[in-house]
Amino acid sequence: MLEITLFYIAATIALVATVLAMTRANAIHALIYLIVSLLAVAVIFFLIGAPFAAALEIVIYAGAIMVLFVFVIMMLNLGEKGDQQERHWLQPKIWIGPALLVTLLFIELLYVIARVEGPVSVTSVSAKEVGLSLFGPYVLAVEIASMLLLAGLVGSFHLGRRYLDRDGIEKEGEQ
Amino acid sequence: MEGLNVPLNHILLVSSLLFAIGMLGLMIRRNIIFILMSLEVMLNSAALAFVAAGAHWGQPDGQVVFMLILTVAAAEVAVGLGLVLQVQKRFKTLDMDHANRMRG
Amino acid sequence: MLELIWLIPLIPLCSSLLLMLTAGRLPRLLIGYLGVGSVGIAALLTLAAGIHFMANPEPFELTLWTWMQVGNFAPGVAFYFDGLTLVMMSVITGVGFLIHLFSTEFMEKDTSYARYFAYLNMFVAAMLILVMADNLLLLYLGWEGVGVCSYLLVGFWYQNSANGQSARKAFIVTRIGDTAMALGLFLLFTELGTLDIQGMVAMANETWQVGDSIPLIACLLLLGGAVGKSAQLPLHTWLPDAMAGPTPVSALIHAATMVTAGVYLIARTHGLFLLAPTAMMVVAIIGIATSLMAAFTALMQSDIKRILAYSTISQIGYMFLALGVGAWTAGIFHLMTHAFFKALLFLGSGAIIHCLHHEHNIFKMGGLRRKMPVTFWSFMIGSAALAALPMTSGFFSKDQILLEAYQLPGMGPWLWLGGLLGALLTAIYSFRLVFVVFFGKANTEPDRDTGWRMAVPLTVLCALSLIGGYFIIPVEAVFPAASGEHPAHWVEYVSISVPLIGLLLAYLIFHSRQLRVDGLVGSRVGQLLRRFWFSGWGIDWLYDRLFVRPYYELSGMLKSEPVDVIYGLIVAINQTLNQWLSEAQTGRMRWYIASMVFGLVVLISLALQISPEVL
Amino acid sequence: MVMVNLILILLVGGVLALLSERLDENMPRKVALGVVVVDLLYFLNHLLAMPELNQLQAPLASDPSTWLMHFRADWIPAFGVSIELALDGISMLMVLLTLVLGAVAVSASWTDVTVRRGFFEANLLWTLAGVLGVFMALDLFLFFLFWEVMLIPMYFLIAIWGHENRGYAAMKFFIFTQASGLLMLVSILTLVAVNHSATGQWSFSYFALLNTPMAETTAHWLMVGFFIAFVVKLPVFPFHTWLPDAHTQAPTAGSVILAGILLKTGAYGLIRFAVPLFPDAAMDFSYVAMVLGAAGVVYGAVLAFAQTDFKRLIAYSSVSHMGFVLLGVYAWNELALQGAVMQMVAHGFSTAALFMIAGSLQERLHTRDMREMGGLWHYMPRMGAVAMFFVVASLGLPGLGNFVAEFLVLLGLFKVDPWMTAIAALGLITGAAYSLLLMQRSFQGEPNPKLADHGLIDFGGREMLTMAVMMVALIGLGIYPQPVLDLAQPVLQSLLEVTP
Repeated sequence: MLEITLFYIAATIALVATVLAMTRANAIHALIYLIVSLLAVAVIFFLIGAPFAAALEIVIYAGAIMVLFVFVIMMLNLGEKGDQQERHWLQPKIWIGPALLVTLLFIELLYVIARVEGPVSVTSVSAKEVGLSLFGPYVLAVEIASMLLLAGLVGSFHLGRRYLDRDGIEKEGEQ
Repeated sequence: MEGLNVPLNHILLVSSLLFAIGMLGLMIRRNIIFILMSLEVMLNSAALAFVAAGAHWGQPDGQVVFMLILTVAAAEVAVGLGLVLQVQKRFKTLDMDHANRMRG
Repeated sequence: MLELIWLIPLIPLCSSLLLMLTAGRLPRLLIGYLGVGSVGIAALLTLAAGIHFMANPEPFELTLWTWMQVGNFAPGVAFYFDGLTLVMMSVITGVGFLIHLFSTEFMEKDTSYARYFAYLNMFVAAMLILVMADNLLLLYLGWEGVGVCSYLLVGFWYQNSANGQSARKAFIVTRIGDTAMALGLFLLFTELGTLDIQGMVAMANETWQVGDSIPLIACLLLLGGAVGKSAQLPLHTWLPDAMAGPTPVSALIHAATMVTAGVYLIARTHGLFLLAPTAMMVVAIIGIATSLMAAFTALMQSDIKRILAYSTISQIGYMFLALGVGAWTAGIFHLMTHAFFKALLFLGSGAIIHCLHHEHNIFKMGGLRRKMPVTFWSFMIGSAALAALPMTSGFFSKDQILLEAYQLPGMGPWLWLGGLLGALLTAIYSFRLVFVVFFGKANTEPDRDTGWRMAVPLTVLCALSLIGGYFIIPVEAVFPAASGEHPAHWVEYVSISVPLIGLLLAYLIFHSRQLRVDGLVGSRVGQLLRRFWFSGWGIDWLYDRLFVRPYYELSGMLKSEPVDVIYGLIVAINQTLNQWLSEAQTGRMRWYIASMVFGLVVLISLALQISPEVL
Repeated sequence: MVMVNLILILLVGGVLALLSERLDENMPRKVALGVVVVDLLYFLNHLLAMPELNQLQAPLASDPSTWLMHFRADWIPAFGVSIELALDGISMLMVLLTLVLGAVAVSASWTDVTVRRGFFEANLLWTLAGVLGVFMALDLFLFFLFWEVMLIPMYFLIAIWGHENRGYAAMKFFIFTQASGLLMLVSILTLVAVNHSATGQWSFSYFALLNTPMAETTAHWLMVGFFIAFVVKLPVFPFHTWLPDAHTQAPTAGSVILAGILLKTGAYGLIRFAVPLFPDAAMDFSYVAMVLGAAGVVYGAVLAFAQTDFKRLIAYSSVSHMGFVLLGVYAWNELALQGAVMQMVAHGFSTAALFMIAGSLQERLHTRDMREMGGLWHYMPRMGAVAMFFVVASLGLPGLGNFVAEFLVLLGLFKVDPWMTAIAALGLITGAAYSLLLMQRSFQGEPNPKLADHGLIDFGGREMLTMAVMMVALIGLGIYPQPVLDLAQPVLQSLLEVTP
C-alpha cells in the first residue's frame, strides 16, 4: 500500500515540477524543476519494477543531459534582462490557443487510455534481461543508436567548435 | 523486489499529462532553450509510457526502447544546444520568431 | 508542232525567272529584249500553232506529267488545245506582246524596270496556263497565279501604302470567289471522280438530268469564282481600285486578259451550265445588272482610269449576259474585240498619263487633239468600238449578244432592253471622255508626244479594233450551234441606232453644250443620284460596314486571346492557393508545432472514427 | 542500328559542340552544322543503299520486317520495355525534314547567339535527337522518353536565349507540354496494364499493343489522353495559347525548330498512335476533332490578322495551318491523310523560312513590331523577294507545296463533311488577309527613314543559300509532289485498313 501511495506522490511531484519548469522565466530555475521532475519519474520507474531504467534516468538524463543545459545556459549568460524578456513573452493571451489544442489532444488520449485495463506486472525486469534482449533481438537498433550518437557527436562538435573559435574565444581574448 | 498493483492506465494518464504539458510548453515558449526543455519532457513522457507498458507485460522491451529514447534525447540535446549557440551568434537573440528565414 | 505548245507558257516563265534571279543586274536594254521578246516568241509560236490547228481543227491534248496521284485523284500537268484555247492564247500573247512593247517606253524611267517585266512575264505565263489547262486543278493554278501577279503589279509602286491597300483588296476579294470555285472543284470531284474538263462534262451529262440540284450548286460555286475574277456583282469592287497599278498593267490584266478569265471558265464548262438553266439565268442577270450598274457609275467618274475600269466591268457584264443566254460564241467574240479596243483605250490613257505627268483627272485635261494625234485617233477608234458604232469591232460582237438575248424565251426582251440602255450609256460616257479630254480648251501642256514604242502598239490595236469584227473565231466545234433564226428587222435597227443616239447626246451635252443638263444635275434628286452613282452605288461603303469593319473589330477583340483567360484563371486559382499556403509558412516554429498538433488531433479523431478497434 | 546511330551522332555531337567552345568561341556553330550534315549524309547514304525504296510495300502492323528498318534490343525486360525503333515512309520523311531543318536552324542562328554558344548548339542538337527519337521509337516507353528529351533542351533554348519575355514563355511552353505529356503517360501505362490483363504479358511495344481488346469507355478515355498530348503539341484550338508566346520569345533557331519540326511530332503522334491504337474510339471522336480543327483554322487566321508582332503573326498562322493537319487526319481517308502529311512537310519549310526572316529582321532592327517597319523592300530587296515567296507559299499559292497539302486535305474532307470544308475554306480567304498584311506592314509602304540609320544589310550568300534550299523544296513539292506521296502512300494504306 505504501508503494501505491509513493507512486501517487511521485506522480504529483513530477507533474507539478514539470508545470513549474515550463512556466519559469529564469532558465536555471526551470532546469532545476525539470531535474526534480526527472527524479520523480525515476522513482516511478523504480516503483513499477524497472530499476535499471530508473538508474539510467538519474545518471544520464538528470545527470549528463541536464548538465549540458546548465553549461550552455552559463555560456549564453542570459541574466536578468533575459528573465524580463521571458516574462514579457509569457502573457496569458498566448496560452489560450495552445491550451485548447493540447486539451483536445489530451481528451483524445484519455479516450484511448480509458480502455486499458489491469495493473502492471508484479515481477520486476532486471538489467540482465534488458541486456540480453538489447544484444539479442535488438542488436540492430543498438547499432543504429550508436550511429545516431556518432552523428550527434560530430554535429555538436562541428556546431560548437565554430562558436568557440570565432566568437567565444576571440571575444574573450579581447576582453 | 515486489512490483505493485498500480493500474496501468494511471501511469499512462501521468505519461500523457506530462506529454501534454511538454507540448504546451513547446507551443508557448519562444526561447529556444525552453523549447529544448519541453522536448525533453515529451521524450521523457513517451519513455515512461514505454517502460510502463513493458512492466505491464513483464517484458524487457519497454526498457530497451527507453534506452533508445535516451540515446535520441542525448544526440538531440547535443546537436540542439550546438544550434542554440549558433542562433545566439547569428541572430543575437534566442527568440525563434526571429529565425524565420523559412517564411514562404 | 502542237506537241510543243508547252513551250508557249514556258518561255515567258523562264524569262520571268531569269529576270528575278538576276535581280535587275542586267542592262536595261537586255531586260527589255527579254521581257518583250519572250512574249513575242510566245505569240509567234501561238500563231504557228494556230495555223497548224486551222489546217486540222481537231482538239489536241498533251500531258506532260501527272501532277499528283492519290487514289483515283490524278490531275496531270496537261494542256488541252482547241478553238477556244487558240482564241484566248492569241489574245493573251498578241495583245500581251503589244502591251509589253508599250511598257518599255512607259516604264523606261522606273527604277524597278526588271521587276516589272519579271511580274508581267510571269502573268502571261500563268494566264496561258489558265487557258490551256486540261483539268480544273491546273486551271486553278493559273487562276491563282494570275491573281498573285495582279496583286504584285497593282502594288508595284509599293512605297505608297494606298497602292498596297488596293492590291490587297484585289487579291482578297477575288480570293473569296476563288474559294467558292475551289469548293465547286471539291463538289465536282466528289460527285464525278475527275477534274478533267472534257471527261468531267461528259460524265456530268451521263450522270445528271437537266435541272438537277447538284450541277446547279456546282455551277453556282464555279460562278462564284468567275464573278470574283471578272469583277461582276457582287465581287466587282476590287477592279476600280486595282487601277493603282501602272497603266499598261491595267490594260493587260484588268481589261484584256485576266478579268475575262471568268468568262472563259464559264464558256469552258458550258456543258455543265447547260445542265443547270437556273445557273444560266443567274449568270445572265448578274451580267445585265453589273453592266448597268457599272455604266451609270462610269458616267459620273472623273478619273480617266476609273471610267475605263467601270467600263470594263460593264462590258464583261455583256459577256456574262451572252453566256447566260447561251450565246457562247458571241460572248467569246465580245471577249476578243473587247480585249482589242479596251487595251487600246487603256494604252491611250497610259500615253496621256505618261505625257501629262501622271495626271488622272479628265477635267484637268482638254484640247489634246492636236498635240497628241496618235493618241487622239486611238481614243476615237477605241471609243467608237466601245460604244459599238456600226462597222467597228465592238458593233459586231455586241449586236450579236443583244440579238441573241432578245431571242431567249421569257426574259429575253427585258434583257435586251436592259442591254440597250447599257449601250446608250456606254456611248454617252465613252464620248464624254473623248470630248472632255481631246476637245475644248487646253488645260495642260503635254511635254512630249508618244514615242514609237508607244505609237506602234496603239496603231496596231487601232487596226484590230476596226477590223476585229470581221474575224471568224474557230469555236463552232466547241460550242453547240446557235439557233440561226433572226429576229424581226426592227430589233436590229433599234440596236444599231441606240449607240448613235448616245453619241449625239454626248456631243450635245459635253461638246456643243446645246443640251443643258445643269438644272437636272443641280436638283436635289440629281445631286443625290450623282453622289450615289459616283460612289459606285455605295457598294464599297456597304461592304466596308458589313464585312471589313466587323472583321477588324472581331480580330481586334480577339487579339488579347480570350482562350488564354481560361488558362489565366487556372493560373490565378493556383496562385491564390499558393499564396494561402505560403501564408501558412510563417517561419515561426510555434506556429508549425501548433499545426502539427492540430494535424495530430485530426488524425487521431479520424482513426477513432474509422476503426476504433485498432486503438 | 542505323537509327540508333542517327540519334547517337546528335547526342554526342551536342557534347562535342559544348566542349568545343573552350577551343574557340566560333567553334560550336561549325561543329553543330557539321554534325547535322554528317547525320543527314549518313542517313541518305543508307537510304540510297536500300533496294526496297523503289517498290515500297505497306508496313504491316503484324510484321515489323515489312518496315523499311527495324531495330529491337531489350532494355528492361521485366516490364517489357525495349529499345525498339522502326522506320516507314512517313517517319522517313519526318526524319529527313528534321535533319534538313536542323541544318537550317543552325544556319539561322549563325550570328545572333552571343552568349554560351556551346551550350546553345548542344541544346539544339539534343532537341533534334529527341525529335528523331520521337519519329522512330515504336516502344511507347521509349517514345515517351524521347518526348521529354526534346522538351527540356527546347525549354533551355527559350529560357536562356529568348527575347524580352522569355521566362514566362518558356514556363508556359513547359507546363503545357508537360501537363499534356503526363496525360499521355497515364494513358500509356493504362494501355499496357489493359494489355497485360488481356495477354498476361508486359509489353510497351507498338506491335503488341495494337489491337489490344478493351472496353469501349476505356478506349475512349485512353484515346483522349493521347489526343490531348498530341493536339497540345500540334497545337489545336483551344490548346494553342503556349505557341504564340513560345514562338515569339524563342531565339530564331528555336522558332525554326519549334514551328518546323516540333509541331509535327504532334501530328505524327496522331497518325501513328492516337488513331491506330484506338481505331473505334478515334472514329467516334472524329467529329469533335474536326470541329476543333476547323475552329483552329479560322481562329488562328483571325488572330494572326490582329497581330502587330511579326513573329506572333507567323505563330498564329501556324495555328491556322495546323488546323488543316488535324482536319486531314480525322477525315481519315487517303486524300486527306496525304494532304496532312504534305502539310507537315510543306509547312515545315514555309514557316521555318518565315521565322528566319523574322529573326534576320530582329537582328537588324532590334524590334519585331511591324508598326516600326515599312518599306523594307527598298533597303533589302532580296530579303523582300524571299519574304514575298514564302508569304504567298503560306497563303497557299498553287504550284507550291502548301497548296497541294491544303487542297488534298479539303478535297478529302469534302467527302466526309462538305459544310466543315466550307468553314475550313474560310481559312484560305483569311489566310490571304493576314499574309498580305504581313507583307504590307513590313516590306511595303513608305520606307521609314529611321530604318536607314540601322545600316540595313540585305541577305548575304549564306542566308540566300539557306533560303534557296527551302524555296526549291517548296517548288518541288508543289509541282511534283509524287515522291512524297509515294513514300507515304503504303503507310497510309495500311493505316486505313486498321479502322473499320
